[in-house]
Amino acid sequence: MMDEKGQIAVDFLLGISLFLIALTFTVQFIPGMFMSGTAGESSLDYTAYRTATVLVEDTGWWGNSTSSGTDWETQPSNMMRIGLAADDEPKSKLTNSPNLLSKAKIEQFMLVNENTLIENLGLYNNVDNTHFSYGYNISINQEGVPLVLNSTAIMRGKPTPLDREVSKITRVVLVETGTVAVLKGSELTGEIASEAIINVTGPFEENITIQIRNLNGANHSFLNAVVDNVTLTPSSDYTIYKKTGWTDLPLNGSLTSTDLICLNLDHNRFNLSQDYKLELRFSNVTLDPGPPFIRYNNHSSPLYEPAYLTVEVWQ
Amino acid sequence: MRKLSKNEEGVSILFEYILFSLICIGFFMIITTNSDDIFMKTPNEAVMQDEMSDIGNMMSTMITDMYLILPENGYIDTEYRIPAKAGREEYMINADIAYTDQIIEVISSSSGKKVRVTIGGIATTMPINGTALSSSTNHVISYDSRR
Amino acid sequence: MNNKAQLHTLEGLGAAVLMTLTILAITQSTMIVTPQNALAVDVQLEQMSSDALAVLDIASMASVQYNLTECIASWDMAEPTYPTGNLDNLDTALSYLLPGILYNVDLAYTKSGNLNVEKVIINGPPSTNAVVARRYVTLTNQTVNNMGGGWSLQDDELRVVEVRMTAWKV
Amino acid sequence: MESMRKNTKGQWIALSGLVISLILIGLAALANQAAIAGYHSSNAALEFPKENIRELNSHTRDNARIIKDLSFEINSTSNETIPFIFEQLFDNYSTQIQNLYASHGETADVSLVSINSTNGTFGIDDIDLIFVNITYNDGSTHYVSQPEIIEVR
Repeated sequence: MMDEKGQIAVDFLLGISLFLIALTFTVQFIPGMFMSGTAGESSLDYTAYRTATVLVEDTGWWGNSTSSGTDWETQPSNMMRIGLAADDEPKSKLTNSPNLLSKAKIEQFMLVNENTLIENLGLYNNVDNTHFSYGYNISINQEGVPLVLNSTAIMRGKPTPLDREVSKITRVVLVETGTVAVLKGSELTGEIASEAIINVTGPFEENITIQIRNLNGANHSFLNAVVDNVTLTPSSDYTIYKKTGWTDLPLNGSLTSTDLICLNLDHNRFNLSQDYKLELRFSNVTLDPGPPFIRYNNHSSPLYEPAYLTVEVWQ
Repeated sequence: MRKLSKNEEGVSILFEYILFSLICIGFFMIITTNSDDIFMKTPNEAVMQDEMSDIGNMMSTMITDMYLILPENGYIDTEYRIPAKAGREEYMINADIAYTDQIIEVISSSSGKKVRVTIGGIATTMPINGTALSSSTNHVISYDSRR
Repeated sequence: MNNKAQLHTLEGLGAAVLMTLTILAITQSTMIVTPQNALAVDVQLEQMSSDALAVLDIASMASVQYNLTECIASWDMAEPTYPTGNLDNLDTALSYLLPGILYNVDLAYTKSGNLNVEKVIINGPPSTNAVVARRYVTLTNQTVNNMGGGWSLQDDELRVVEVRMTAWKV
Repeated sequence: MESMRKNTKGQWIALSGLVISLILIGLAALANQAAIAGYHSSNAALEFPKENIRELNSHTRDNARIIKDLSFEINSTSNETIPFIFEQLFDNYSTQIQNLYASHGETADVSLVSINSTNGTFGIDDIDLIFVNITYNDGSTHYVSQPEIIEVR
């Protein structure tokens, strides 16, 4: 065994077999490499798209053996389909207001049982007759923060995982966040010329907004607001701003006649089931004498604010 | 004998050949027996899974979209194009089970491979039915309020 | 000492390690294996832009200062010069709803049987995967006068204007 | 170790390992290309003209109300009847819509069927329902609503 040449064959053999073993594994890996990921995720994209579409554009539907309608939020036990679009005609299946979301429907949506929700929105995969629920997160956001309705943040599902591919779709919507009365300057009346009186009947779940357009005057300004002879504190009881485009600009008192003045009043000030007398004090404004005074509740309509509905789905 | 045992070259070369051939034969045996699986079936399976779930999703998305704009009195029909083959096989789209299961099924006729797609809660309020074969030329989804 | 003995073994080992590492790198890296579905991005963009127009169209007075019809009615019929567009009301409303998205807006309408297409908001040349969203508004002389626009319609005339928005991601 | 450094022959085992690794990376890149270029069928779902049809429908609804208001305004200064003015304005609207849709290759048609009123007269509070036929065709999708009933009160 003095000659060491023999070793070369063994060495070469070892090398080549290592190489071949690695190659076999590699070849076996190739198809798996292409399979992973692609199939599942494209289907998730469309699941997210469908879920968002149904929520934003459909009114939902309920039905039992005798009756049916789109106002499923009043009939949660007979609910057949979930949709958030507002509808003023609950008997007809067709909605004419996609992108307009109803507050009552959103609130009921927060209460729907988890399994029913997954079943109804089709947020599951059916593999060999076994259901696999997808992970999901549905939220309505305003300026990046979940919208709060009736002191509940509108967000369902689990927090988005960071380690997984997530299919996400965002829709621009208008959400009913409370009520608003749009009043013209000429409609306002008061006992004193510069003091508008508005009767408000409580209670309210959300803050109430009063919007005044075309308030005429020269060098006029807003002084303060009074409820039943109690002067309200700015920023805690109410905020006053003017509307430009979608955004609210702070108002520092003085007004021009083209301003769209908005007054957002805290609903806790009107939390009893009774009449409240709201006085809005201005300076240099001449209003028609009353009574009659304007009643907020007769002029109020739902207030819709822009928001983003986001649906995220993952495996 | 002394001479023979002194020179080991012949043995080492013989051994080298034998071992080397054995390893190579082993390797090629593994590759040949698995080649159909590795190079044909698995990629085809992957492609089919992809395409079939894609097609199922297209159907489901189209039905959802269409449902949302249905006329109260009238009809709507839309043509769609689907590839004639998924992978190397023809397939059938089956919506007949939609009423009970809220699902659209894409089945390959030759291998029996099935992909199912949910359709987002519409089936419970509107009966959806029909089947489509990938090999036929015209594909239409239609709705008529008077039917 | 003859070192040759290990040489081929080391080579084989090196090759094996190299291949295994490549496989690992490819399967582990999500960037290569799971590509961003370009189509899904398009769907999102198309949805957002038609949503924005729809929301602006259906918004009531309490939600936005001027809705789509009012914005269009206020147009003074003047050709904008890049980069300053016209219709600031529309521009601010849209840019509020569509953060991170650029858009051009064209108005198309028929006047005495001819189709006119005018640019009103220009934000630069659209990128290759831009999408188009459309919405229609009807103007009457009253809506135009309320907003002080330059459409100069007859009292008994109504004009349908197509608001054509080309949107793309920055 | 000295001999190892001196040995500059082939090293083809390691080399083939490198070559195979490179091929693999190329294949993976190719697979990505394919994944992006694919999904022709999903594209069809995108091309479904949902927004166009809905907009045709909802804009016609809005427009019926605008036309109603406008025709009463015109009626106060002319001696034409309300239904006549309404019909003329609606025809005018229909032509404009046809032209606008035709400019992007779609056929859209809205035509007035009838104006319904609760008691046969055409006062501002009497007209309640407008029947309109709406058709839309973009080559692959055909939509017909006849009649579309529009509440204008």
